[in-house]
Amino acid sequence: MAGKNNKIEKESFFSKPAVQSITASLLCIVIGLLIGYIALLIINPVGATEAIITIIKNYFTYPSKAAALKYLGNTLVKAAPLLMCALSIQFCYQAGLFNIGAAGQYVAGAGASLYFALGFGLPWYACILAALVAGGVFGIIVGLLKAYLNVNEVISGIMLNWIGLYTVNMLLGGVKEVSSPYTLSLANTNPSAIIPSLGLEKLFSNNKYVTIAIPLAILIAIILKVVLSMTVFGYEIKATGIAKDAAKYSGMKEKKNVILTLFIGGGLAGLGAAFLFLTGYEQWSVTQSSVPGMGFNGIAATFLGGLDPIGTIFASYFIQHITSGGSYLDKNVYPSQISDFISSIIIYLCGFVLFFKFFLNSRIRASKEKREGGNK
Amino acid sequence: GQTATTTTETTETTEATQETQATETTQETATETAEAGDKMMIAMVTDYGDITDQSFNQSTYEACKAFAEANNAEFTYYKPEGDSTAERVAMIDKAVSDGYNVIVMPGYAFAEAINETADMYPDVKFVALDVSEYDLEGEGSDFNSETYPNVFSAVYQEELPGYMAGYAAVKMGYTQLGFLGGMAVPAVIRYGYGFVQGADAAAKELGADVSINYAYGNQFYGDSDITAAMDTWYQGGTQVVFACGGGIFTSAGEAAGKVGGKVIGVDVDQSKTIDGMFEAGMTVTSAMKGLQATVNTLLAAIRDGQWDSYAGKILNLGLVSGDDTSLNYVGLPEDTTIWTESFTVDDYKKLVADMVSGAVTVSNDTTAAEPTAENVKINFQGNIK
Amino acid sequence: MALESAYAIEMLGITKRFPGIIANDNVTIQLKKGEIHALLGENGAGKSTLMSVLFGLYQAEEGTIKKDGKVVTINNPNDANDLGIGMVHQHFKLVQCFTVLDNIILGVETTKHGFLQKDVARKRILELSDKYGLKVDPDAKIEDITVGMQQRTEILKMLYRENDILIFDEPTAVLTPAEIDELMQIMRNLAKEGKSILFISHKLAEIMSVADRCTVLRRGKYIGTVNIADTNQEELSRMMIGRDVQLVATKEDKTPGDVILHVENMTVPSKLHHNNAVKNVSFDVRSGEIVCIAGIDGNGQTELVYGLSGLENITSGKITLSGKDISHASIRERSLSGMSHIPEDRHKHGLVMDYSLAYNLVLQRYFEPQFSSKGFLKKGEINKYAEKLIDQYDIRSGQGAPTIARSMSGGNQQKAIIAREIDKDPDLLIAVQPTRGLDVGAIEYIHKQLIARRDEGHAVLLVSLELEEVMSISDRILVMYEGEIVGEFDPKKTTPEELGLYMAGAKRKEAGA
Amino acid sequence: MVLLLQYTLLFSSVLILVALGGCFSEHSGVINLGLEGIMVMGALGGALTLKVISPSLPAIIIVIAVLLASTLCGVLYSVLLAFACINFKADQTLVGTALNMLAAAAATVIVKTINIAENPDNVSSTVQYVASKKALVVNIGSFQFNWFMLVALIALIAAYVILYKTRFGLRLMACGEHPQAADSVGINVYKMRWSGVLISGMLAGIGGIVYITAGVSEWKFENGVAGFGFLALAVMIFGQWKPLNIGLAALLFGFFRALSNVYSGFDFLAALNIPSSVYNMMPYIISLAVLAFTSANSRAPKAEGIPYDKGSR
Ligand SMILES: Nc1ncnc2c1ncn2[C@@H]1O[C@H](COP(=O)(O)OP(=O)(O)OP(=O)(O)O)[C@@H](O)[C@H]1O
Ligand SMILES: Nc1ncnc2c1ncn2[C@@H]1O[C@H](COP(=O)(O)OP(=O)(O)OP(=O)(O)O)[C@@H](O)[C@H]1O
Ligand SMILES: [Mg+2]
Ligand SMILES: [Mg+2]
Repeated sequence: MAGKNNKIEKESFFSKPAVQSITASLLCIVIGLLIGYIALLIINPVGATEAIITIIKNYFTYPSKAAALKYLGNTLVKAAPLLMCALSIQFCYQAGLFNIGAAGQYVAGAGASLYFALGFGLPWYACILAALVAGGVFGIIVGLLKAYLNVNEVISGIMLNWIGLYTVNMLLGGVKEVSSPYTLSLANTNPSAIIPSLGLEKLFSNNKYVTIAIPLAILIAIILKVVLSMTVFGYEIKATGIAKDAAKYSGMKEKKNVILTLFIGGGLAGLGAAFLFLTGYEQWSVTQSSVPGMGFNGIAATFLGGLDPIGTIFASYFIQHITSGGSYLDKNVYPSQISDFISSIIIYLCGFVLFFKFFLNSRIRASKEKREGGNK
Repeated sequence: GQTATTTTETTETTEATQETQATETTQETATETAEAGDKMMIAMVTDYGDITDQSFNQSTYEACKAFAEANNAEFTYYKPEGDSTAERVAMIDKAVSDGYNVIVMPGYAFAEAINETADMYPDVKFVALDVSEYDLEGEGSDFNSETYPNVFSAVYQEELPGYMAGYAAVKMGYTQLGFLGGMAVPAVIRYGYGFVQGADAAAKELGADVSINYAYGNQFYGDSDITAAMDTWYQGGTQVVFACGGGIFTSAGEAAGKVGGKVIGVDVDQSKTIDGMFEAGMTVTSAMKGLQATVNTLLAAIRDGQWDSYAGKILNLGLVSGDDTSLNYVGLPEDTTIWTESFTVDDYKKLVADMVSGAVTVSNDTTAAEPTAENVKINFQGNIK
Repeated sequence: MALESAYAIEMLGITKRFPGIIANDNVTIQLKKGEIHALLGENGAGKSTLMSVLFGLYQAEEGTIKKDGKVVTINNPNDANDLGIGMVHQHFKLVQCFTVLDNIILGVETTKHGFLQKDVARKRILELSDKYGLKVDPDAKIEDITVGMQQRTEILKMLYRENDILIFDEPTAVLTPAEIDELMQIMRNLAKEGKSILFISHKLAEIMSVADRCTVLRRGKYIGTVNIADTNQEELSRMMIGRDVQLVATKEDKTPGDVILHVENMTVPSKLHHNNAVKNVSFDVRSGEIVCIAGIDGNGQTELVYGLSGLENITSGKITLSGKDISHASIRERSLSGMSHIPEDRHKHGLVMDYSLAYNLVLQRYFEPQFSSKGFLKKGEINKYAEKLIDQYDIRSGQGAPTIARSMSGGNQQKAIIAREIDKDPDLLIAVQPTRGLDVGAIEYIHKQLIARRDEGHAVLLVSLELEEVMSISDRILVMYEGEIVGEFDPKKTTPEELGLYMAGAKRKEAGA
Repeated sequence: MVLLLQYTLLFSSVLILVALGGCFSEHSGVINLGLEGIMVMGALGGALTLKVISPSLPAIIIVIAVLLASTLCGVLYSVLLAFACINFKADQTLVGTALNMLAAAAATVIVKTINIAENPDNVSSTVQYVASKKALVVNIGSFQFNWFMLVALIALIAAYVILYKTRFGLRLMACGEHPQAADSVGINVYKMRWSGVLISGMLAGIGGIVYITAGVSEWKFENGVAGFGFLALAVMIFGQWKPLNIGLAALLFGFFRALSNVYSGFDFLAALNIPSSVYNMMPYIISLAVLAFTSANSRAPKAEGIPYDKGSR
């Protein structure tokens, strides 16, 4: 009797969508790590266990607590822009758009924020705004092409990624160090452009890159969650995404919504760049010849996060965590790309999540029907 | 005023905690190091490229490794997660926390990282390559030996071997030259501008009609795009190309091979690599800088307890002797350069002597966006990619 | 040789379950050789499912299928084809960008050294089309031809495969009256040639006219099989619904009031060709009347409604609604000005299929203060409202308000749209083919709703292809032909025959006035 | 001039092969965004073959061996796409993107592992194949003919014939346009889609090796294939999913790509003094402009991107 009740409880527990998403994501992570471990074993069985532990430990490989905290800070600093890119992709995905152009919008945001900071010497909030607008404009181009000329957003996004890269390289060539390809250092040129930390850095052994960008990114994720699930705007965006014609029929401005969605998506990715470059963590190198991977990694975080803004917070952190962890591997034995390998396996596995949920649900239903049939 | 204050404050606060942190770290590792005696623990942190970039990182790595093997020292290398100071600092922290006490860092990009870590780890010896005073301290530098008492850095006067190569090429009778840089980073630019000055000087001497195609590949490896550009050069008449940056010579060599063109190597004597890959006699000469010698010297000094004579200094390495070229940190390889009657090994030695004596001067000013010359026509093409 | 069976196909005791529903519950149907056998049932009764089982698209959990008295297993359409079973699906299975010929040969191509032999196929197709009077152009692309010709292509597909058991799943739902007549004739010809036909339709008149026998299903269960000669429409509908159904709507006379919709010289461009789809059309709809636009599909009715509702911009002319000029107003403004629109394509326009029923029920009104405040949705209010409509309009669905629209039956999806549009209490209700594909019970319900609107003193504009519907519920009929209104009629003073002449363009008179 | 022609043909060959790959996959109904990744894996197979094969073998054998290896790797890798997207109905854009990232990481890991095994100091992701690469080309005067140009031409003609003249092509396209219709006439949609994806794996795999051997004799796999797979997608769309149009589009794109590298050989272009960044952006800007004009009535296979589910109607 008790056993039966238990089973029912368990079933209803697993029939909750949130629980299913989390289970699925965890499963992806576990399988991904397992495959990564197998790869490590194949490369060199002797240090494989230690290597996978190193990846998982990331900053815990530092013996002192202070150092660990500091590098937890670094991981968070990089997780914030990743989260923003992921949110960008996610927001657009809700509206039925695959925003692979987030990578280029991120680049645009980097270009604008750094140019406003270094070229115009403006304070951080102005630079952040500039990044948002620049990313947004890149998004809008995709949106306009999509809404009025029916250009597939994936393709135009990819093209704009490259166009953005070359444009930003040219633009930032004006504010680079004289004898290096890096943009001028914010701390030396215009410290007012550095996002304030409001004392937050004290929690992370005074890691100077830790700023309010991190809590801001989380806040934005929560806001997006609210917007999508509880507001009129979210209702419209999702309707436009699922059924463009029905949205139009009901009087929504579906073209405007597509463009607006991509503007917001682009803005989010642009903000992401500001959240990294305006901490001074990284300087833009104007000789970059490939689009930074942040936007693409955002895809991973989005799907691993179960297409939910809150889930994406954790997913972004996780992906950054193992990526950073990869840099502590013994490079004489294991390539650091093992981390990328593991994260891409995880994204690949995310493709199976829908099927997994479907499978789970039909199992739950089948066993329920059986039970009900038995009760008859 | 304002700016300076803020910066100092930040540094102070950071220092405070970092010191505690450093002490903790050293305490924990102390036991280990004690057991190993005063064993040298050498760690190299790579620049963004990896240790097989056929150039900078690779030479440094090989030198360190060879030294460590010969001297029974511990050696490993770290590669930062990305191209940023924060990530370079992370690797230095990691190396120190792993117990390494000599950190070798190739590349001007390490300046900021040194800034952040040097005084945190006063007992660790930092050996930097290519990091200049200005990289570290900026324009208004008042650098002295106390600024970074545990740091040594070597900067090379790449413009000198660049000059030699350019001068030699024109003297050897080549009139249509090419300069293919990797990325436009300081060292590459210095090589390039030196190359142009050398060719310019020789053209003036000979009264020859010389032209130079000048471009950067914007990457340190060759691919079909760059080969296409090189094909255009060689098939358009270019006779020799100074392939200046890591693996980018593959494109130059590929294109040269089709029309019997020539290549000039960089950093180390690349004749074996390039000729081996394409055809014997392709490499006219190489513009070299003594990375490995520097690394060897420094590591040996540390081993022999002579670190103090280097600590705190930034040396601008170039020519030291007009007589014995083997003592110099920069130059052309005497054995493998394909000397000609119009430019013999003795001509080369005379050139070196003149440079040492000051009879020949080479400017190291790289502030201009494009190289200029009076007697040579420069066809500047910017970045190929 | 075993004993010849009288039945071409027997499906005995078929049970087919879908998650949560038994679509066919121990159903038996026996098809005699050379007969036309109708299959009748409400929406969702399981007709398509039963046919899909026969055609090998689904596998039944229980039951047997016999062909010529021998038990057969049909695991896929190939098996069905090998047994000579062919099917014209409710939604045509034609590749739009292929030619008629390509579609016909697809799956049974003749090849030589791996290359297609299209000339051989073309010859055979032309022969077949001659023999059965199925006119098609083998080299025309499907996307360029009429629905009728598409259907002939589907029929040729079966004949090309030498099928002798032909299944027609609701073949007439998409056809014009003339095309329906033509199809009926073709079916009779086919039966005469010895083919056995299974025919699904909701239109009792068609069944009465063409079928020999009829099997009725209700909620997945077998109700019975009757000889058409021994029955009538009333009995059939009673078998199907389980109660008496009023087949012809009744309404009281009413004098129309003020002009609600006024259309003056409206012109709407076409998406398909360079001509205008609607040319210089003028008419009025008054309060308390149902005006019906009749006409053969493709004569500009769709675009007329697009122009009125704002889905398409008009190029010239003027539209006023209750005195307000809405010629260039947005869709939303028109909706707020008192226009409701039951769209022709309920899946494409009418519903966000992956939204819940509750969300769909506020699709036109989610932004109103009743359902949102300060940009936030009032989910509680929305649900309460949905429950109210579900109750009031008897919308049936699995889980009530949270049911995803996609999982509802077509009839109930339509009910939801009607509930939503009527509950807005519009001055003008535009209903485009609101009963298409629905069973008689659902049709009765919808007609009642439309008439109730009229009786409450509102204006209704009905666009319908079905003359019977037009004749029975409208107060005034406008016939459209090639984008123009070619005649205005009082249903009491005209006949379907007269309307037919106008619809075909054989006659015209000036409208309005 | 000769150089412009040579590189135009070379870049076009890559684009033709990869775009045709995309074309087969999309005609079967599966969007293949993973072309870039498949190229990398194909390139890896080909490069490793070139590395180990004896350069003294007859050229034709080397060419065939490389083609086979690239095909095999491309096909095997595309199995990942087919499996996830066809059998498990995964989001095709997601899986394609994952495959791109995975290929870059996996190829690097594989090459590094091989290199370290051979020489502990060699932690590079570079594969060298100087000697055997010579077998791939024939010098005709100053024009350097590459056997892969011929392969691309053959692929182009074959693709046209297969798609429009054979039973397989008709069925394949039916699956991309209206899989339910195909299913109802007894065509196994899953099987056709698998074929489409595997063919795209084969073609993109070959495209990968053509790309990396087009200019140099070694390849650093960390660098991937620099967006060529995506460019090929643009070519495919520009070519409206039709082989012959794809051929023309590839020539156009290849021309601009080549021009951006050899423009300095043309005095009037060199005199214009256009920043090289502009030349570099050119193919992308042109793609975008072209797509803007051609997409309005795009003839993309109707059912592409939608997983086929036997049950749904
Ligand atoms: N693939 C499916 N999965 C789940 N349920 C299904 C599926 N196909 C049909 N059903 C359900 O089975 C029942 C019978 O559907 P079916 O399509 O056979 O009805 P029908 O009699 O053809 O209706 P209509 O007159 O509307 O065409 C319906 O309740 C429907 O919702
Ligand atoms: N995969 C499915 N899961 C659940 N229900 C389904 C599925 N496929 C179809 N149905 C349901 O089966 C029923 C019959 O579908 P069908 O395609 O015949 O539409 P219909 O109800 O006849 O509508 P229409 O009037 O547009 O023809 C519908 O209720 C539909 O919602
Ligand atoms: Mg049906
Ligand atoms: Mg129906």
